Order: sequence, then structure tokens, then C-alpha cells
Amino acid sequence: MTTVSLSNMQQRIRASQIPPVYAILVVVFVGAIIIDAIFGRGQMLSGPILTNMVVRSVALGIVAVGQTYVMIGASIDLSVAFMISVTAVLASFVMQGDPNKVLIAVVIVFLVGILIGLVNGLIITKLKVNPFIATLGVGLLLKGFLNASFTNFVGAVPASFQTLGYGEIGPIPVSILMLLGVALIGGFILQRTRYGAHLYGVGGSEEVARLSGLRTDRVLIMAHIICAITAVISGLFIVSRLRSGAPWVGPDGLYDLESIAAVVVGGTALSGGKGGVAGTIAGVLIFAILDTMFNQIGMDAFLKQFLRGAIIILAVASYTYRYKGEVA
Amino acid sequence: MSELTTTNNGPSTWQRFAARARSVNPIYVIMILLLLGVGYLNPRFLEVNGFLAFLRRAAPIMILTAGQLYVLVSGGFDLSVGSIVTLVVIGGALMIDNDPANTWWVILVLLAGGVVVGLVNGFIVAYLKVPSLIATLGMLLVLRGAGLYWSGGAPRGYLTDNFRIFGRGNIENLPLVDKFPYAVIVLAIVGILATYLFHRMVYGRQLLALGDNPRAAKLSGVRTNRVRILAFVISAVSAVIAGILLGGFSGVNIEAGTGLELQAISAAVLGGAVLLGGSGSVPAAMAGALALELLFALLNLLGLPKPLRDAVQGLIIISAVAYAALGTRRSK
Amino acid sequence: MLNKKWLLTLIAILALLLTLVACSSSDTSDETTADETVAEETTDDETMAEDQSDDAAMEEESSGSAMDSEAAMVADEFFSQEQYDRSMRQMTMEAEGPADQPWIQMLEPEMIDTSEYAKEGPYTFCFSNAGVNNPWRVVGYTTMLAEVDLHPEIEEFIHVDAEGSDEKQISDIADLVAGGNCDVLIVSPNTTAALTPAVEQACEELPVLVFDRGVFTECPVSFIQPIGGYAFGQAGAQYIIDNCEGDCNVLALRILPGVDVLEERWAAAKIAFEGADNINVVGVEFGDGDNAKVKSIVTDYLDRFGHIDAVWMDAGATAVAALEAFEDAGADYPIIVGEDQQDFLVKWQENGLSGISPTFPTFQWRTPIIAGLHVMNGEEVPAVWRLPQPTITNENLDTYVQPNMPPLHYAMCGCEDMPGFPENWGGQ
Amino acid sequence: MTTAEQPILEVRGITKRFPGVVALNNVSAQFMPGEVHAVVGENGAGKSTLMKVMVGAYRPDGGEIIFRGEKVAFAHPKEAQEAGISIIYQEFNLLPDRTVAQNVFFGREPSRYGLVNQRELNQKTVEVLRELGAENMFQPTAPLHTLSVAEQQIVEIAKAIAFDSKVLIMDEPTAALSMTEVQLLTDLIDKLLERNLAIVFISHRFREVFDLSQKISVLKDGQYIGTLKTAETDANEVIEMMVGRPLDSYFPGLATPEEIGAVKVSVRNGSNDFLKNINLDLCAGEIVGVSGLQGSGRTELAQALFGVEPFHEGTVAINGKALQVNSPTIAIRNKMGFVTEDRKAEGIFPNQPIRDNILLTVRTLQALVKRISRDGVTGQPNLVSDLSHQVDVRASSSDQEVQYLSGGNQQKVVLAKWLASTAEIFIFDEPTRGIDVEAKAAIHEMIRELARRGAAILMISSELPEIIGMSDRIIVMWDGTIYGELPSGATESEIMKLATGHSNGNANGSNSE
Repeated sequence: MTTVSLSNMQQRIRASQIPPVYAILVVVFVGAIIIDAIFGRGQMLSGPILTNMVVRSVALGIVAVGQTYVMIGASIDLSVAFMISVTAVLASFVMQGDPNKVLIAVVIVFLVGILIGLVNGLIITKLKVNPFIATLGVGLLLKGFLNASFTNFVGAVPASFQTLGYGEIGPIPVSILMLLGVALIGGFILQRTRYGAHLYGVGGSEEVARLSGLRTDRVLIMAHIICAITAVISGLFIVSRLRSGAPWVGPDGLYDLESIAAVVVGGTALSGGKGGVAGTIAGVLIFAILDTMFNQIGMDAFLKQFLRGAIIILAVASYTYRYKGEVA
Repeated sequence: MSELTTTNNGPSTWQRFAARARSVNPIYVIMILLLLGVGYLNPRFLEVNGFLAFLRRAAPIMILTAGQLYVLVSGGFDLSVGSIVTLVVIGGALMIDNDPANTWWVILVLLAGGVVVGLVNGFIVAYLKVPSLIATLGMLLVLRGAGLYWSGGAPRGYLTDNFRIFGRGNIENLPLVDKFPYAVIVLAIVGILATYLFHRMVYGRQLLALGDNPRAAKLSGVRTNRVRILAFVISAVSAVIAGILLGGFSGVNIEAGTGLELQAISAAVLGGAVLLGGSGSVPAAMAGALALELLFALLNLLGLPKPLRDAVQGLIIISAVAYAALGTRRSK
Repeated sequence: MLNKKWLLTLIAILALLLTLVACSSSDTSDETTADETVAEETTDDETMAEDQSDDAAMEEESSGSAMDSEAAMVADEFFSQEQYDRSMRQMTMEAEGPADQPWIQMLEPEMIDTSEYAKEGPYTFCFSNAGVNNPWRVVGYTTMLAEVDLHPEIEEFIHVDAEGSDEKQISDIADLVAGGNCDVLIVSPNTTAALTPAVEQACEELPVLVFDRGVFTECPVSFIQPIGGYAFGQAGAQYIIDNCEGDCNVLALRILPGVDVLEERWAAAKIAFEGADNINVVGVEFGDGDNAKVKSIVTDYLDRFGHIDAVWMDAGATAVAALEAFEDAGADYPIIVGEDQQDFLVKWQENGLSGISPTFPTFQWRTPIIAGLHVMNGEEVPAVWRLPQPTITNENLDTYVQPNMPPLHYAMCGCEDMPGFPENWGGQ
Repeated sequence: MTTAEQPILEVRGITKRFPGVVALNNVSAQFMPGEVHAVVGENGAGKSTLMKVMVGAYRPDGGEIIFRGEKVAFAHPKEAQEAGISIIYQEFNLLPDRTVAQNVFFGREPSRYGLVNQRELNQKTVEVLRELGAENMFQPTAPLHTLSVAEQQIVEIAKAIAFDSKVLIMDEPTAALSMTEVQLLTDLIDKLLERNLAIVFISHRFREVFDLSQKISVLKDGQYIGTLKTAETDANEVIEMMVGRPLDSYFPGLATPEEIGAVKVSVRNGSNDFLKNINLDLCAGEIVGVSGLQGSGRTELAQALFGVEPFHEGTVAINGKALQVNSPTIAIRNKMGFVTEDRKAEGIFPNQPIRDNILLTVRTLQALVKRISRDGVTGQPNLVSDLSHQVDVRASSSDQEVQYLSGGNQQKVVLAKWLASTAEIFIFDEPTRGIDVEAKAAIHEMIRELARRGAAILMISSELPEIIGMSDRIIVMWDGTIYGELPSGATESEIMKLATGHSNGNANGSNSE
């Protein structure tokens, strides 16, 4: 009996599923504080800087939660950057600074986002197009659509809407609460709902899921819709920060590749079936810590880029290097 | 091909012709149709000189696509090629340091650098087991950062004329054509070498096997790491060559390679390459790249604005892959 | 299987329709903007053109559509008649201050009191930079660092690079403000509209100086900018109009939309071109500042129209690539508008081109540091520190050609006498 | 079991056509509760198609399915499952990164408003496992990949019966199991029969068919041939029905003493992470059978010899020459060949034509920049067609991609690949797994023919009749060691005693006749 309960305990720890990326997160955080203390101004632990560090990761964090869904489903979404742009532009275009139009604008951008997610999902599941190509193509379509329709910042969001980006509830910025909310809901759906279980299954093995009676196409399409929804939320956050939307806000933020990098650094495999939101948030925070530290020590932007690339490779390699099979 | 059948009546000539016609990669048809379309709007494209000038412009992306194909067939992606192109242009200018005498060793150094980058990419994928999408994405950032850091953000030094001749110059006063771009000669050499290595040499077959079933390839004696790393090296070297041509064509520029990686992947896919490996053709991939360039030229001649070109590109690559995917399912 | 095929076709058609709809709707919106912002002679020109022969009509039509294309459109928020008039006026004025130090010259200054910010040294200057992602910004930033070195009372200079991302720059500014170390915040905004709220927030905490691109707020202590885009655009366009003989095919090359400085340049050029009857703008294209793209665009236009007589550019970085397209096509050099980059100046000089270089001088990167010190000393600064904007012409070209400097060095850096020149700028 | 009962599931006149083929032609059968009903037939006879029609994965073109007295037409396996018909497929259908409980209830998690009730999920899983007598073997929260193959098979069955199934269809459930594990399955099936389930069972292994079933139905070329009571028939009769003619003998003869030549491979004290102290000689002309349970180190032995997971200690000599076989490449250069267990994952290149599949190994011996010869190698320009004839690949052309071939033909292509490399030492790991009777015999004949020509052969098999029928010598592995060696003619019980780690006495779980 004792052995059973012991192993039970071990399994509980394993089941509590603290992703290994948190070890990296702690190392990076401690390392950043030390480096900042030596080379920078030693301010990394001050409240406003820490708060700002999280605010920095809100836009990426939200869309990365959605990217986690598609990647658990063994898919990928390269169109999120342009979805963010579409949302930002459309929202400010519809609102035109009028507080009464906020609701209709939000409804419209969510509908558009869901439509784009649906199209992504349909192309991948029904037309059997590789998700990389499918979402790359949809991204190009959106880019064309955006640039053909809007070449500038268009419209504006009303000041009230900017609460989303700049407001605070007590000492905590609204944006952080929003990220927290998206992450919690995202994690909850994955871990606690049937849909989450099904998505892990579809990503782990589409064949198994199909034979278990799942409508795998629907599960995957749903994942793409969820991803699109997070891109829309992210876009709304960005437009509230920028006051107005322009076609380049998404691609300029590199939200497509960075969200994928954050998800993978967070421990979700490109091949799908495992991982989770908790890991992704850690991945996003790692980037934010590095960004803040680089800023604090006045690191050259080019060197920053160099190190960011190297860190992505090393972080992922730290999970993968023991693997014995072939990887492409 | 009847040695295996027990009942062999020998297909008629017509059947053979039909079978062969069906087996022709549709990208060639698309390419020719696009060429005719472009030629109709601007007959200069159908003249030898006009076409050669167009080929010169398309040469870098075609070479890049040929290299990318190797990695795609192995089952991976190489997203770092755009950064390599940029680094070649910036680094070339820095090292040449305005002295034409430096050009030759600089070109050798650049090619060697390409080999190194390819080796590193390949090593990260083959030994550290990092999926190539992530490994080369990381490398993209590393190289872009390195190039800009090296140059301090702005290229220093010119690309000398003897460096630029490959991308820009012509052999003058030839019979038939009054000028023949060096870039087209480079393109032809690279194209033939890449095609020969892939389709006529042992390496190509091992690469296809590796992309098709890596585990089986290993157990059949394919030295998978070596074959995989070589694919990344070929891709990186092709990017260096493309960079030399592009730098020659357009001069020093820090934006030289931006976005080329996705264009090369799209082009290879248009040419029938299957993502995640096991199938592809070098000439078809290069035709895909040319078709894409022709498409842009066509849209431009039609006076369509640039944004629409993005949209059309997106639409076409989705349709091409969907067509191929649905086609193979039907034949099963 | 038939089903799937239909689905494919359906989606393809849908997507195509979507893009077409998007395109046509934007066309209509263009027309309204064009009507509002641009003088009305255009419409007359077009109606006249339609009466002409088929071929000519074709050309005129394409020219008309070029001026109506998205790339030619100027958004309302980027055009201000008042600013336009101001620029035109200032171009002909003499600036106040020493002529050999244009970075401390000013035009029509309205001085304001800054004694509330006065403070004992040493100082910490903070700089939120949109990016050092192009050679112009690299030269500027190098010049700024040299200026900082000239002033020992600036003990620390904190530079944060937003790498071309609005969202990142907003966070960067918040970081700098939160850090509480900065005595002065200098901002070079990535985009005008997006950075406005962040700058507004910073203004509440410390003196802010904005330069290069603007913001939609007057809260900064001083906004430092050369005369501006209108002057730049107009100077180039006017040169083409004045020097073009007969009917003139002009190709306009822009970098990217949405940056006020660049929008203003085009707006002024558009007005100038539309007011001239010898100018036929055959195309307005975005080249993304990419040489290969620009070269391809120019080559395509040479193919399409046979001859291009002048090239107007909103920024000179790709001027050499545009000229090479003419060389490679065996065409005569056009009248060319460039900028003060060495590769262009050298080419201009070597080939004896007919050209002009309006500048957006990089010496403006010195001014914020100087202004910041004024503020720290409680001295008056202009609310808008309008810097002069010299133009390089065929006459004064030789003084700006510096063979020892790298090809993408900007001649108008005002840095020749600074310590570390020319090595720190990449020269020899 | 009584025959007076009504059948719980019945198919009447089922016809299913695929483009160009009639997969099932007017097939009828009845399945009784409390009975194990084996369905046998050669590959392509229509067994799997019939199963898929029964659960709604395929829609029949004719005929009807009667379940519990009512006509049914399931649109999807899930509907069949909800109605009470579960199916276990040949390959494991489990998710390695999910827990046991998540796997057992995958697709039908106990939930309310879409939220999974975790406690109920685990509780129900324990209940299902208890019914199978497996509640103490592993926890419901254990990640699946931590379980052994046999335990995973239990999860698979638990998954199938977690619903209140009336009919359980098993497509080759024993293919991946070794003998004791088969015994475990037998016990499980007894438990299921107590619940009055009807079990439909497809297998190529006659041993299990005869051990487990009460009835045997035979399909041939999509036609229903007949149903026999297991107790009243024997293997010969069934085989005759399956192939339409009597097969004299399963196996070619053994080697004569003079056919056995010099030692080709010699391992002394070989050890690695999985294997301990391996001593083994392989001689030219002999077939050495390797028996042992799943996890006993059989496959690891093959992988060590072939350099996939090389020996860390000890010596290996090939043809008397000592060398380190650290990679498949070295093995191949020393004329070894390895026909792996999992053809799909380790043997074929599905998207490549037959010719390139066959020529790949010989090409790995060449320089990467050597020019290829399309249908052969330098000096043997027609190698592909020669070998295709030799192993009798049935295909329209050597251009055909291997994915479109049948399993037996794919295996022949794999064999041809190793013949092309002129290997002299062959390792076969489950060479006839999932291959029908006729192709099996052909492959057995080919293996023997290789031996006659002087090759040394190591043949791993879970099927004792195959081991006994083919081997000139039998080694039995247990716990990573060679636990014993038996001469040809050993009995199954002798092998089992060694395989279970008992050199004498009653082996726990052994299965004597």
C-alpha cells in the first residue's frame, strides 16, 4: 500500500504538470537580475519595471495562447500577424473615435476573426493543404486585402476604449488582467474540458482520434478559430494601445514567428499532442525578461536579435537533444 | 516498364504519350502560359534579350529555390536563407572594402561562410534534434543580428564592379544575342549541378529516402545525419550564390534578403515539392520560382497594384497545394 | 472527390472576389480623398485626354490611374494646407543662427520658457529610438552619440531601441519613465499616431523632446524637425517640372505608406505634378526601400512605357538602383531626385546627371541633445525647433561628395568636425 | 455455449465494392453472445473490410446488418460503439502522451457542460480495469508511454469495453504480443465471455485461433466460404478453405549438416543497456531462430548486431575479423542485412518507386556523388528486374510507388533491397507478421533458399510454429540474455520454459498443448 501511495504522489507531481520550461524561466530571471545588477542599473526588481515587463508580453502572450491550441493540434498558424492587423485596422476604422461604435466594432472584428479561423481550418482539413502553406497563403491574402484597402492608420478608437491598453484596476494594469484571463481560460479549456482532451488527441494522433469517433476536422477547425479569436483579442489590445490601426502593426511585431517560438520554447512540440498554455506563458515571459534586461543594460539591438535567436535554439535544444529518433 | 507484369500486351504509342503527358508536372504548363501572357502584354519578354534580362532578375530566387528544395525534400525547412542573402551583401561590401582586388577571395570566404552556416543549421537539426523550422528561425535572427552588428547597421563599402558583374553584367557582342547576362550562366550552372546531384546521383536518392522514411533510411544504411546536414549546406551555399547575384543586381542594401525564404518555399511547393519530405524535383521547383516571378511581372503589366500581388500569390500557393493534395488522394 | 473539387473552386472564387471587392472599394475611397485634397484641374485633364487618339488615351488613362492608385493616395490626416504653406514659406527664408552650424539654426522660432525643468548636472539623458534599422538612422544615431560625448555634464545616456515596433516602443517609453532615472526623454517615434498616447504619458513625468517623426500632441517641450516633407517633395518635383523638356513621363517611387514625413513629401510632389501640364506621372509605386524591388519596378516601367524621363523619389536610398535599371536597359539617364547618400552623390558626379537632392538632414540628431541641455539649464527653446533643410544641387554637389565615406553615408550629417570622424561613421 | 440463443449480431448478404474490386460479395454470418468467433482468410480476403462495414466505417453497397434483432446502419464507428459494438484495430490506437484514464475514455469523457469530471474519469477507469483484473497493474493517471506493450494492450481492451459493449471486434489483437502476454489476453477474453459478450476475432495466428475461438468463419476473395466449429476441425481443413487447395507443408526442410559452413558472425560477452553477456555464433547456411517474450531483448539483439544500438562491451567478429559495428552502415559494409519487424515504419519508402526502394541499400555503399544507374548498379544494369523476379514482386511496373503494394509485396521489396546489397548475413525480425498464408510460405521458402546459398540467418519470431518449423537451432532470450539454446525439433513447451526464465518446472503463464 505504501508503495502505491508513494507512486501515487509522484504521479500527482507529474500530473500537476509544471512544465520544464519553468526551470529555464527561473534561470533566465535570476540571470537577468544578476546581469542587470552588474552591467545595468539594478532596477529589474522594481515594481513598475516588473509590471511593465508583463505588459510588454500581453500582445504576444494572448496570441501565443491561441497558437498553443493549433500547435497542440499539430497544426501551425502563420496568419496571426495579419489577423492582428486586420483586427486593429477594422476596429479603429469602424469605431472612428465614437464610443457608441465600440460594441459593433468589437462584434465585427470577432466575426471576421472567426471567419478567418474557419477558412484556415477548412483549407487545412478539407483541402488537405499543409498548415504551413495554408496559413502562409491566407496571411498573404489578408496582407493583400489590407494593403489594398488601407495604406495608413485609419480611424481611431475612442479614449474610453484605450482603458484596455492603458487602464489600471488598483495597481494592476487592465492589460495584465486580460492576459491572465485569456491564459486561465485557455488553460482551463485545454486541461478541463472534453474539447481540450479531444484536441490533445487529434494532435497526438489524428488516426486514433478518428477511430475513437471524433470528428477530427471539427476539432482542428475549432482550434484555428480559437487561435483567430486570440489574435483578435491581441489586435484589440494593440489598437487600444496605438489608438489607431495600421496594416503593418501585426507583421512589424513579428507576432507570427515569435508566437510560434514562444510556444515551442514553452515545451509544446511542433508535432503536436503535448504541451500547454502554462508553458507558453513561461516562454513569452522569457522573451519579456530578456527584452527588459537588454533594455536595462542598453544592449545593442543587433546583438539582441542575435542572442534572441541563439536562445530560442538553445532552449528548444535543451528538450530535444536527448531524443534518439530522426528530426527534420 | 513491363518487366514485372505477367500479362504484358505493350501499351500503344498513344497510351504511352498520354501517360507521359499526364506525368508532366503542371508547373511547366503554368509557366509557359504565364510566359505567353506576359509576352502578349509586352512582346519584349518573348525576345531573346528581353527574356534573358528577365531571367537575370529571376536568377537569385530560382537558385535559392533549388537549394531550398533539398531541405524541403529532407523533410525540413530552411528559413535562414533570406538572412544569408542579406549577410552576403553586407559582409561582401565590408570585406571587399572598395578594393576590386579583394573580390575573389571575398567570394571564396562567402561561399565558405555559407558552408559553415549550413553545417551549423544541419548540426542543430541532426544532432541537437531541434526541428528545422525552429532551428532555422533562430538562425534567421542570429544571422540578421550578426550582419547588422558587424556593419553597425549600415553597410560600409561598395560592392565593386567585378563583384557585381555576376548579377548585373553581360557578355557583350555575341552572335545571335548582343548581350548575355552572366547571371543566366550562373543560373544554368547551378541549375544543372543541382538537378544532376538530385536526380542523377546517389545523394538525391538517399535524400528522397531520408525525407520519405527517416527511420527506414537509417536502417538501410543511409548516413542520415550526413545526408541531412549536406542538404542544409547546399541550401546555405545556394543562398550565398543567390546573395552574390542579388547584391550584383541591386547593390548594397540591408533589406536584400528579407522575405525571400517564404518566397522560395512557396515556389518549391508550386513546383510540386511536398512539405515534410520525400518528394520533389529541382527543375520543377526552379520553374515554380520562375512562374512566380512571371506572375508578378504579369500582374505588374496588367497594372494591378502590389497588394493584389500578395493576395494572388497567397491564393495560388494554396490552390496549387490543394490541387496536389486532392489529386494524390484521388489516385489512391 | 467531386465535392472537394467544388469546394476548392468555391473558395478560390470567394477569395478572389474578396480581394477584388477590397480593391474596388478602396478605389472609391481614393477618389473621395483625391477630390478633397488635390486641386481640381486633374479632372479636366482626364476628360481632355479621353478625346484624344486611342494610344494616347491609353497612356493618359494609365497615367490617370497611376495618380489615383492607392500608392498615390494621400490620407487626410497627413495633409495640412497650413503646414504645406508654412513649408513653402520657410524654404525661402534665412534661418536664425550660425550658418555653419545648421543644427542649431532655427526658423520662425516661438521660444518658450523651460525654467521649471532647470536642474543641476550631471544629467541622465534617455532616448527611445524607433530603430536603427536603416542607414539614415545609423548615421543619425552615430552623430547623436558623438554629440553626447561633447558634453561631459551628460553622465549617462540610456538608449532603448524599439526595433521598428510601435508596441515595443510604447513599452520602452513606459520602462524609461518607470525607471525614474531620466532627466530628459528624447523620442524618435516609430509611427506618429501610435506613439502619441505613450508620449502623452511620459510628458506627465518629465520633459520630453520629440524629433524626426512627429506625434499628435503638443505636450513635448520641443518638437525638433527640419522644414519637413512638403519642402522635400516639392523641391524634387519642381526641379523635374522645370528641367523636363516637352511631355515628360515621370515615375514616382515611394518607400512605404503611413509615415508622416514620407506622406508629406508625396503630397507636395503630387500637388506640384498635378499643377504642371508637361508632366505625365506614369506610375506611383512602393519599393519598400529595397534595391532589387526598385530595380525591378523601374525595369518593368521602362518596358511598359519605352521611356521614362524623370524619376521622383520620396527617399534617395534606392536612387542608385533606379539609375542602374536605366543603365541595364540601355536607356538614357532620367532626371533624378535623390538624397544626400554618398553612393548617389558619387554616381551623380561621375555621370554628370541632371539631378537634385533635397535632404532630410541627419544633423537633426544633434539638436535634441543640445535642446535637452538648454532645458536642463532652464534656457528658452522653441516649441517647434524648425531646422533648415539644405538642398544639394548640380552647383554645390562637389562640396558634398566624400569619397572616403561609405556608400550609404549621409552627407548632411554635420559631423565632419566631431571627434571620431570619419572612423566612427565608417569612413577612412 | 448454447446455440439456442439468438445471434446478437448478424450480417446478411453484405456486398462492398471499391473502384475495380468487389471486396465483399454477399457475405453472411452470425455472431453469438458468449462466444469467440474467429474470422480467417488471406490478406485481401475481406476480413477487415467486413469488420469496418459492421461498425459503420464503410457503408455496404448491399445487404443488411442485424444487431439485437434490429436492422442497423451505422454512419460512424462511434455510433456502433454507442450501440454496443466496439472494435480494436490492429495497430495500437492510443495516445502516448495522455494518461491511461484519458486514453480509456478518449472521445467519451464523463462530463457535464463540456467539462470533464476528472475524479469520475479516474474512478471509472479503475472500475473498468478491475473488471479485467488489471486494477493493480498501473494507475489511471499514469502517462501511457510509461506502460509496457502488454499493459498498453490492456488499456486498448479497457477502452473498447468501457462502453457497455455487447460485441467486441478484435483485428489481430495478438500481433504485437509475445506468448505470456497472449495468455494474459486469453484470461481477459474468458472474463469478457463471462459477461456474455460476443467476440469477433481476426488473426493470422492459427494457434490463437484454435486456442481461443469456438467458431471459425472463413472468407476468401470477398466470398463467404463457411463457418466451422473449432472443436470439430483442424488447421489443414481451415487452410484448405482459405486458399482453396491443401497446403502440404508450412515450411521448407531444414538444413543438412553438410550445408552448414563456417562461422560468419561471432559475438563474445556482448553487452549494452539492454543486453547482458551475449555469446552467439552464426554459421553460413543455417537459420538460427530467436524466441523470447516481448521485452526479452530479441529485437535489441538484432539492433545490436546491426549497429543500431551497438554493444558497448564485448567483441564482435564477422568472418573471423573483429570489428566495432557501431552503425548500420558498418553492418551493411560487412554484408549484413536487417529485415525489420515494422515494415511500414522501418522498411519501406512509401512514396518512392519500387526500383529506388530496392536499390537504396546498395546505393548507400556508393559515394554520394556517384552517378546512379536507373535500374541497377554498374555491371548489373537490370538488377531491379532480376531481383523482382527472384522474390516475385507483383506490380504493374517498377515505377509503381511502394505505398500502393500489398503488405506481402512490400515485404518482398524489402527483401529484394537486402538481396541487392549482396548481404550474406541476414537478420529477420518477425518476417511474416501480418502476411497471409500463401505469402508467408513464399517468404519462408526464400529465407531457406538464402540459407542454402550459404547465408547465415538469424530469425526472430513470436510465432512458435514458425520458430520450430524454420530453425536449425533455436536460442531463447530472457531478460536481455540468451537464456538457453535448443536444437531443431524442440517442442513449444521446451521453448516456453526457457522464455519465461524457468529452465525446468512449471513456467508461470506458459502455454503447453
